[in-house]
Amino acid sequence: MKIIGLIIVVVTGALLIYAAADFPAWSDPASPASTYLSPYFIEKTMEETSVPNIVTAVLADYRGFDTMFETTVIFSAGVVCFFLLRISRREEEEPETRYYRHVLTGVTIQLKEGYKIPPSADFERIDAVWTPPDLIIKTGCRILIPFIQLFALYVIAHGHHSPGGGFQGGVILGASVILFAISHDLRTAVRRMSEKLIGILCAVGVSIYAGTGALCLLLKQNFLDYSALAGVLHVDPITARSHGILMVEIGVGIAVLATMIWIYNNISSAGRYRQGL
Amino acid sequence: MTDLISTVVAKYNYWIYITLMMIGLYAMIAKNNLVKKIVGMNIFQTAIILFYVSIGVKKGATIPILEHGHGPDVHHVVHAVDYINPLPHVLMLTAIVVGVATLGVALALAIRIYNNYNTLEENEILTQVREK
Amino acid sequence: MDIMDIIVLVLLFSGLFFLTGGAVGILRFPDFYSRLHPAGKLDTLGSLLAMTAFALFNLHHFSLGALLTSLKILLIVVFIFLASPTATHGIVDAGVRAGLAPWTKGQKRR
Amino acid sequence: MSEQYPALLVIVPLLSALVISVAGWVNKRLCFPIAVAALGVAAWSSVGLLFRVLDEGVIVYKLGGWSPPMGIAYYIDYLNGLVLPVVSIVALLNLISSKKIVEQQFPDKAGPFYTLYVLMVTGLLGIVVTGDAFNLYVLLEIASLTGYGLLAMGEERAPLATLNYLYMGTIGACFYLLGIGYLYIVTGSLNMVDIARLLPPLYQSKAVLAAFIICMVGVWLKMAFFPLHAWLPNAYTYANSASSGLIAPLMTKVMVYVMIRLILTVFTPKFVFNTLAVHDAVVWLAVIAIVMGAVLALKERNLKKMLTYIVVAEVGYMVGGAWLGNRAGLTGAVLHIVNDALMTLCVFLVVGNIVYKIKGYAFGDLKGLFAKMPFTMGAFVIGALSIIGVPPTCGFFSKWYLILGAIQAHQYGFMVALLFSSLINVVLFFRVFEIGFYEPFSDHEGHEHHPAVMAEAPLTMLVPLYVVAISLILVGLYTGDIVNHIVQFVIPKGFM
Repeated sequence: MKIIGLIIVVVTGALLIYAAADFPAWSDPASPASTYLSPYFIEKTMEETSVPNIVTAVLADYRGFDTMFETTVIFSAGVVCFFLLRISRREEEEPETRYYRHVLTGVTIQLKEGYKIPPSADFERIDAVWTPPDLIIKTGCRILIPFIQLFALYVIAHGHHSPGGGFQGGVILGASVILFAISHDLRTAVRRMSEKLIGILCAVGVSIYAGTGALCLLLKQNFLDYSALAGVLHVDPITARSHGILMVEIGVGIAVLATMIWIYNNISSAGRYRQGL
Repeated sequence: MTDLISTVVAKYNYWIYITLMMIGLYAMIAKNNLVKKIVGMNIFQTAIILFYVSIGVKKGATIPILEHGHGPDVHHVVHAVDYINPLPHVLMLTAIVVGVATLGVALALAIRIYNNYNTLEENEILTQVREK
Repeated sequence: MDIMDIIVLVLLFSGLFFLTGGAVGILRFPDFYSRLHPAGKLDTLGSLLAMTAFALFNLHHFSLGALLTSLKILLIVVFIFLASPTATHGIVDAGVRAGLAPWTKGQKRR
Repeated sequence: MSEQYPALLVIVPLLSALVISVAGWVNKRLCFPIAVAALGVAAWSSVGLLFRVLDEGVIVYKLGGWSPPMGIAYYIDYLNGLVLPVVSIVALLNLISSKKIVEQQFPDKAGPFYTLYVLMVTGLLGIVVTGDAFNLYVLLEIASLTGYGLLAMGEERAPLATLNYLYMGTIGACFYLLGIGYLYIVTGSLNMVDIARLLPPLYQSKAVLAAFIICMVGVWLKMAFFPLHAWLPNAYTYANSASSGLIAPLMTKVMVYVMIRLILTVFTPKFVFNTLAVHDAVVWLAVIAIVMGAVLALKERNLKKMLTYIVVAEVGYMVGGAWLGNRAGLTGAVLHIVNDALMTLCVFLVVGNIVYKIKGYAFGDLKGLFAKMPFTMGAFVIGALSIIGVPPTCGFFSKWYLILGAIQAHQYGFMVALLFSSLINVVLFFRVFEIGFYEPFSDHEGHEHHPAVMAEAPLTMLVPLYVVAISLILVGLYTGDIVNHIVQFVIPKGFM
């Protein structure tokens, strides 16, 4: 296998190097890629969409259709992880000994199969291998998480004016929740943000994007033509495009946030929703 | 000779991406461990991202965020030569997301395989399959 | 070369010195826990010093914008000061929980 | 409303997939009807589009109102006008049939299953309808990712087979992306029609040559063209029958469509057949693909795996036909996309029914099946005859065009390979018939032979099967009309 691999690699590499002979040199301002479409985007974006960040404008407006499917790719990855890994409730809830912890005293209670304690603030359900979360990590994360989330919201909201947008902000937001799950344990994290909520948020995020596009369709314009929203938002068509971009960015942010957590939850626990693989 | 060297230097971004890509491809073909193959796959995808992003660079240009004042009266004249090509960045945002999604699915599959066979070495799995 | 430049240079080079020491330590130490020791301590201190140097260097031409930028850099410093030791501690904690025994004298490098 | 059909075709399944995923958390029983309704709308609008194309010619739909090449546009011409209804109808029929399989195999995961199913169809429809090279890549990844998820849900070996598919599929998709990058670097455009407009001065460029080779290798990887087919048989065999019934007929065919689209629209036949002139070599590769597919199928003692090797051979038919470089060959290839999607669906639905009832698909499990499941096996006979190429089933006509093309292009090797693989198919299928008809039924456990009791698959699985089986004959009978009204307009002017 190693020799075959080497041969394939050498042949492919030779082909690529051969082709690179006809490429423009690096950072050549006169290359076709820099002179054909990009001047249009650079010079017209501000007039046509009133968004100073050209990447955001191209991402969410000129090529907004790509981005919608990009969000769908993330969404489908989340669904695939859930579909493949999640152990169905029937298999999981077979008679097993349950462990609870009395939060105030820290006493652990072991219950024989079939018994359970109704959900209350005094008791939390824990895994058999549960150990108390480390104090330093818990405190450190507790200090950091609010700032991380604030920053994430800033990144989403300022996608028009600075590097950022829905994907980046959504990932940071998701990372903050994952940090919480790491610093405490998965059960606590899932209790704060249930599986059902995450699953629905994923779909809601993508629906905000696709729904904005479909709204334009209903307003007698082409799909994703945000200028159709001008009448609804009471602004001129160009500002409407800017607002439309913000709407879809929020949708992207929600979808990415939820999917990141969903993928983490499923992969880190192999679908058992308990601690550890 | 100097010609060749200047060509090589002027296009160094392509050589870097080709090298990275071939490392990834080789890892995907020749490695035995399934997770190492996934790592190779990621290197492979990242090489393509590097390639695209390097297309966007323009000498003497800055990031494609327009300088702008506040209010409707402020207008700046925008010259295309001052800003780098935004399109590759847009495309690569998509490709990065696709890469992350693929990585997630691949890891999920690897976990399923590990649960079934208790190993991630491909030859060990194949022996187990043959024994059954 | 005024006094500011000298302070910046001293800070920067001491930062780089600690970062290099951290890198050497990660390579040279014998096991998981001891390798995290330079990674946690020296990298934090090194980046703190280097970042402070950047913040000072940025104040060379004093203006409100430069001051804001320097404050942002100092915020990063605070963030690293919090996050880096916590992360290292977390990794060590995970190692202990997973049952990895620390290296003792006479054993092979791991 | 009809001017919005191109958008509806993709948007309705996408939105429904999201609704299904929410419904999976609220009420699982809602998932299936929503999925059927979504694919029904998609099928309706794709047929509507086909008729609009027949009336008006090429339809351009600008997404976001931006005109190409700035924005993304859909181009619907005769080629994808023909492929779209096939994709949506095949997906719809298999969906109806999959209800019972899902209830039997993973009832808890009906929500995510139907979500992924509908998303995959969205991706496939999007690939076929789009006119933007990069948009095609994104949709390709949607179809692939959901496909990995669907295929991995099966027997114990399914995840490993799917992971191998994932490696290969990712290399394929990345190669395609890289090829598009090469085209972008020399032309600066991503729109297919625009690239074709900008390319002619660059025909001698090494970058365009490399772009073409890389794109083709990527697409061949995805469609399992012979030396690159290794992932396909295992991935399809060990998957659950609901998924393999969707992916086996559609994924490879859609990739063949992409190949033909790249040849016809992006790189233009002038470059491929005149400047490059490697088509003879590719046809010979196709010959090897057909022969090897047939021979490897002969080796298998397992119905589903045998069918997957037939899929590999069929890919060889289509690639060979497209690369013959003449009118009859291309007609045969396009026609074979339609026919092969239906034929493969037919036989894989049969396998689904058999697995549903017998829980096995090795040759040993098929004993006495004609007595036990007469209707299923009746449809199997029709599907098998069509794959063999017996008139009046549709398989005969596309093969006829392919052979005609081979003779016109003086590619006698390809003609011989086609005839050889037909002969092998006869052997393959009559062996199955023999086991099913003559050997008495026996249980897995006991060896006592008792008279077979009729235990037919439920009606929701039989009805789609018979719709396909009858359509095999109908498409065969109306081949002349399809060729005269649709396929002949696919072929660009100046083609022999």
